Amino acid sequence: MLNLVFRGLATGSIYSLTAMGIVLVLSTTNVMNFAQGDMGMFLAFIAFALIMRNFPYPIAIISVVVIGLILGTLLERGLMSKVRKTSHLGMIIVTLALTMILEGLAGYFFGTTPLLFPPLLKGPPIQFAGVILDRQDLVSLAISGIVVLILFIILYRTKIGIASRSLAEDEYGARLLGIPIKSIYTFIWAASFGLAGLAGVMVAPKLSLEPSFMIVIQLKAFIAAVLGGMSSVVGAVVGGLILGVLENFIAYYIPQIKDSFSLILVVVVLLLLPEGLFGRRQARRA
Amino acid sequence: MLKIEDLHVSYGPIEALHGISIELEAPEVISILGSNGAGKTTLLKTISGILTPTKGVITLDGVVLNGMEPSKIVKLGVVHVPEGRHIFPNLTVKDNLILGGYFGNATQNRENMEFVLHTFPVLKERLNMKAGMLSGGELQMLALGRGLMGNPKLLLLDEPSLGLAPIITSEIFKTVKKLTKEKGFGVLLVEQNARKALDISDRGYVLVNGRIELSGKSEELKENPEVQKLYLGGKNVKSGI
Amino acid sequence: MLDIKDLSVHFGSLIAVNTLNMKVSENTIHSLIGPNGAGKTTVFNAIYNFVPYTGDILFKEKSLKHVPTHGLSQMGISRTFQNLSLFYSMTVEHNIALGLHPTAKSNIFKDISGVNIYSQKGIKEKIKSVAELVGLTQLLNAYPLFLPYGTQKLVELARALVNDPQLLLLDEPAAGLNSAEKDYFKKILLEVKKRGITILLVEHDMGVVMDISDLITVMNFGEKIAEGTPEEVSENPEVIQAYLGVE
Amino acid sequence: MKKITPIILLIIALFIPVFLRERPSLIYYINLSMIYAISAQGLNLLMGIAGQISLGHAAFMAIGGYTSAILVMSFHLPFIIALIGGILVACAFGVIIGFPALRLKGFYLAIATLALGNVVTDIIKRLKITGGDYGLRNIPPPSLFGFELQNNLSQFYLVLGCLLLVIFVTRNFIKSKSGMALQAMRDSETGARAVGINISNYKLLAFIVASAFAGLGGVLYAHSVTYLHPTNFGLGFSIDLLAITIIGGIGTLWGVVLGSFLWVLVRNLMGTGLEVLTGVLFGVILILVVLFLPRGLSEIFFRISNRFKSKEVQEK
Repeated sequence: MLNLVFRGLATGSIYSLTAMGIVLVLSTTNVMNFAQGDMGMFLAFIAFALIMRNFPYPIAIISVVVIGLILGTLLERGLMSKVRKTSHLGMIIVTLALTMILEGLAGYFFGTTPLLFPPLLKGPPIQFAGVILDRQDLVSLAISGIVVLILFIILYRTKIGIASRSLAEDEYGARLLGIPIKSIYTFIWAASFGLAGLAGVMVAPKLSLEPSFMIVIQLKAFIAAVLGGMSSVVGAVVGGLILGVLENFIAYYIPQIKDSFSLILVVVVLLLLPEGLFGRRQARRA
Repeated sequence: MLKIEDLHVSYGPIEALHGISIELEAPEVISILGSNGAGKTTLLKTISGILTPTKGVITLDGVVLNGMEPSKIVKLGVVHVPEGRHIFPNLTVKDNLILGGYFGNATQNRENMEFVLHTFPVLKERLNMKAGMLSGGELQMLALGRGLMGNPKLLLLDEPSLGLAPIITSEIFKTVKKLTKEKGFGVLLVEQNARKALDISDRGYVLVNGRIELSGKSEELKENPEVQKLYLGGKNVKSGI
Repeated sequence: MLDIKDLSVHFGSLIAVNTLNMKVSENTIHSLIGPNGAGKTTVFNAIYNFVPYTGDILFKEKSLKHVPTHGLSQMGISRTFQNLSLFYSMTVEHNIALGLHPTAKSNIFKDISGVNIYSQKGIKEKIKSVAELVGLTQLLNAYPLFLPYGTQKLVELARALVNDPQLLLLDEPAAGLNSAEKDYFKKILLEVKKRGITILLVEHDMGVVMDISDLITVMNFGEKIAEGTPEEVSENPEVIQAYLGVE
Repeated sequence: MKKITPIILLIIALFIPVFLRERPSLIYYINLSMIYAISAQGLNLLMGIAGQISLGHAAFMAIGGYTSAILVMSFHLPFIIALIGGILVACAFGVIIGFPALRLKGFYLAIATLALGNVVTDIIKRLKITGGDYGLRNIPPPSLFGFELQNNLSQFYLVLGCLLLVIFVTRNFIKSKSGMALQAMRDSETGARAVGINISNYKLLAFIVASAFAGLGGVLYAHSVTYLHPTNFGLGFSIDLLAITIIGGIGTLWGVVLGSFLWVLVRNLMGTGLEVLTGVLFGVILILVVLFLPRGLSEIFFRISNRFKSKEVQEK
């Protein structure tokens, strides 16, 4: 029982990392980024290439995050700043196009045969009070925790964070206050792609590395984000954890529906609780 | 202080302002009157850098503003409190105020915050509430307070009375007048409620289809039969419409 | 014709309309005035079931409470909006034609066999006559986005009129019009009334309201504070104090 | 001139197989393109005319294809009945997937349709009658009035006929009362409701018509490819259909045909080893189209033909 919960939390923490990136971008720039997962995939491949060239793990992770930051900056400056002027549909399509490009490039450079990504921490699982935990799972849980803490502090306690949240609400109002919109958008995209890199490296050891390995995670991350109400990174994390635990229970007790369960769950939540499981109503009179 | 010379602004092929010239010397309140679509809001948007003029010059203390990014213009002390207020409803009142002082240093912002909360005590009570929960009058006070956080030299006020009960409008206008005296900034006031605007302003300009038709001291404008007929209600003067 | 009984609308803790009672009689121009936020547009939105309400709204003795929005035009009620709601990908002619949606009969076979019902003769005639009434005859093939704001308002008015409504709800039709356009609008509304159509008008422009209204209801803070002819209302002390202001 | 062009094009189209007799695989790809175009036309109606979005469109192809294949293989019904059955079942699922659209918009609708599309393929994977994870093999070719359309050549005419029918129906539908109502709804929901358009019904209608086209495409796909597997109809294929629609020209009548041909051509005829890069190529084209050609590649054709037209006028 407790085992199920903990393993669920570990799976959930993986969803959370991607979900946070999605929500971070959505809640500030109003773009639903369908390429978040694939950016993680791409960066995981780069990490893999570095590790294969005998770079130590921490260096590989750090460089992947840095590359993510750089790619995010380039993408915002070069593309997203222009796409924002088109429509909702236009923005969805551009991020979908990005997934095609990223998967194609990964396939071209790294091949489509699944690769085995070495685990971050080697060694036997840890036993603690009857619960068996993989070391890898502990790392991803810890990293999710740290990331959400950092993001929370940035978004709610710093000026640039408050300004980021204001953009999604009323970009015109923010412009009138003189908030440097361009730099903030760049900051957000860079941060979310840095997160993508982290997520990719965390997920890769659990699945096999191939151009499409993040698609499932991306879908689950969407579901986590919806559960969390789409508007706060904390919600995204909690949504991810809940989803992870629920899935583990379903897989254990009713394995027949484990694939469709989360998909149906998301549709039900969207229809019945559009603000997420614990989202509050938007604050607005009349 | 503020000097606008021969300002032309276009939306695509359509010109909205055809050569506007206005001068303002702080501390002074100037009202801009005119019917809907006369170009009043366009004028304010151009001063704050949202729109770029096709011709003409805007200077603040000799510094040319047109062509500058809005954020630079705000840094120079031109603060725009827009029509419809554009408060961030899901941010707290405090966060809204903090964003008003985006460029200030910490000490400055603390002083300004104290001043704003002193001026509008009701905001102090609501400091940690989401701004979307405020009433119309409170929202307008928050918008003004957020503007004050930016240390304005010049405040651009667009339709502050919109959607407010007349009593609250009067209160807000009184506060604006008082603040101008205390802080010594200039106010460019765009307002549908011409009577109330002229009551607190020193001078006024009447905008018709993107041109200045009339200008002068507020008292003179109030007596002007043309203004009375078009903006102060003509034959219904008695009931003040 | 329209009978609003004890209408109340709440948004959370905010009371937008509070036990409003008013009657719009047949073939009149009845204006609803009051400061912004007084609840005028909310009354329209209640009629259109855009907001939940308590109390009742009767149109020709029939309750509108459970009539869905799209059912109203069939009953003979149509409206215009404060913010235009035109179909910008279509010509003025098609914009007006869509006003005939409830009465234009079609079926699946017509839909897929290429019968364009809006270009049938009877319908074309109807569009033409209403275009003539509001003065859009020359502009039927234009796209509304490229027309001046005042003209766009006329397109919306034509769309509301083309299906021969009995009751026309107008939400701030004069807002944003210059004085010449306002005069033109007043003329059209009087002509519309002459054709036997009742008008309920929400309007800020007192010039328009005082000139053409038969009856005026004044609202403030969601409540009715006065009702009467233009003369009565403009001399009512309470109205002067709360809305018109004291000289 | 305007009236003759389509007839000339049609005649050319009818003779294509004759020219390509020696290259049956090429005809196969042409058939595939037309099948994609039929399915994408549904998405085109949904997005371009009704303003809704769907990221589960491929699932309807799966539903149509599987239904028809099962009807023929397990119930031994004639192809024409199976075809109609496939379309009807797809329509029924269209209603199901249309319901979220009544309450959801934009991104949220995209996610809901994406999820529902995945549910469909998951269910197909778990059922026995669909062959589950093994897929359905050896689906018989279509037969009409006792004639079995065995080779690509004969199938060409069937698919072409269906494509022309779909385009004809779409053209008429856009101009019809329902089509106008959908466009009104896309432009302004408030306005549409005010003129008496029942938004819910029309949104469902849009999803039903879109599913019908996808279902038809799926039926033809099943019987000409002769092999179905649930993973072929996942998100990737839905995105492909979306890309075809956008690249060809959303809201245009012939854009999807152009988009489909380009798609199949590039994907299948690019040198081996480079085919992984087709995604990159199309991704880039897609972004360029979104940024610079809101009406897709067919806009370029419009511009060229307009230039011809204006020349003609000048010469007169």
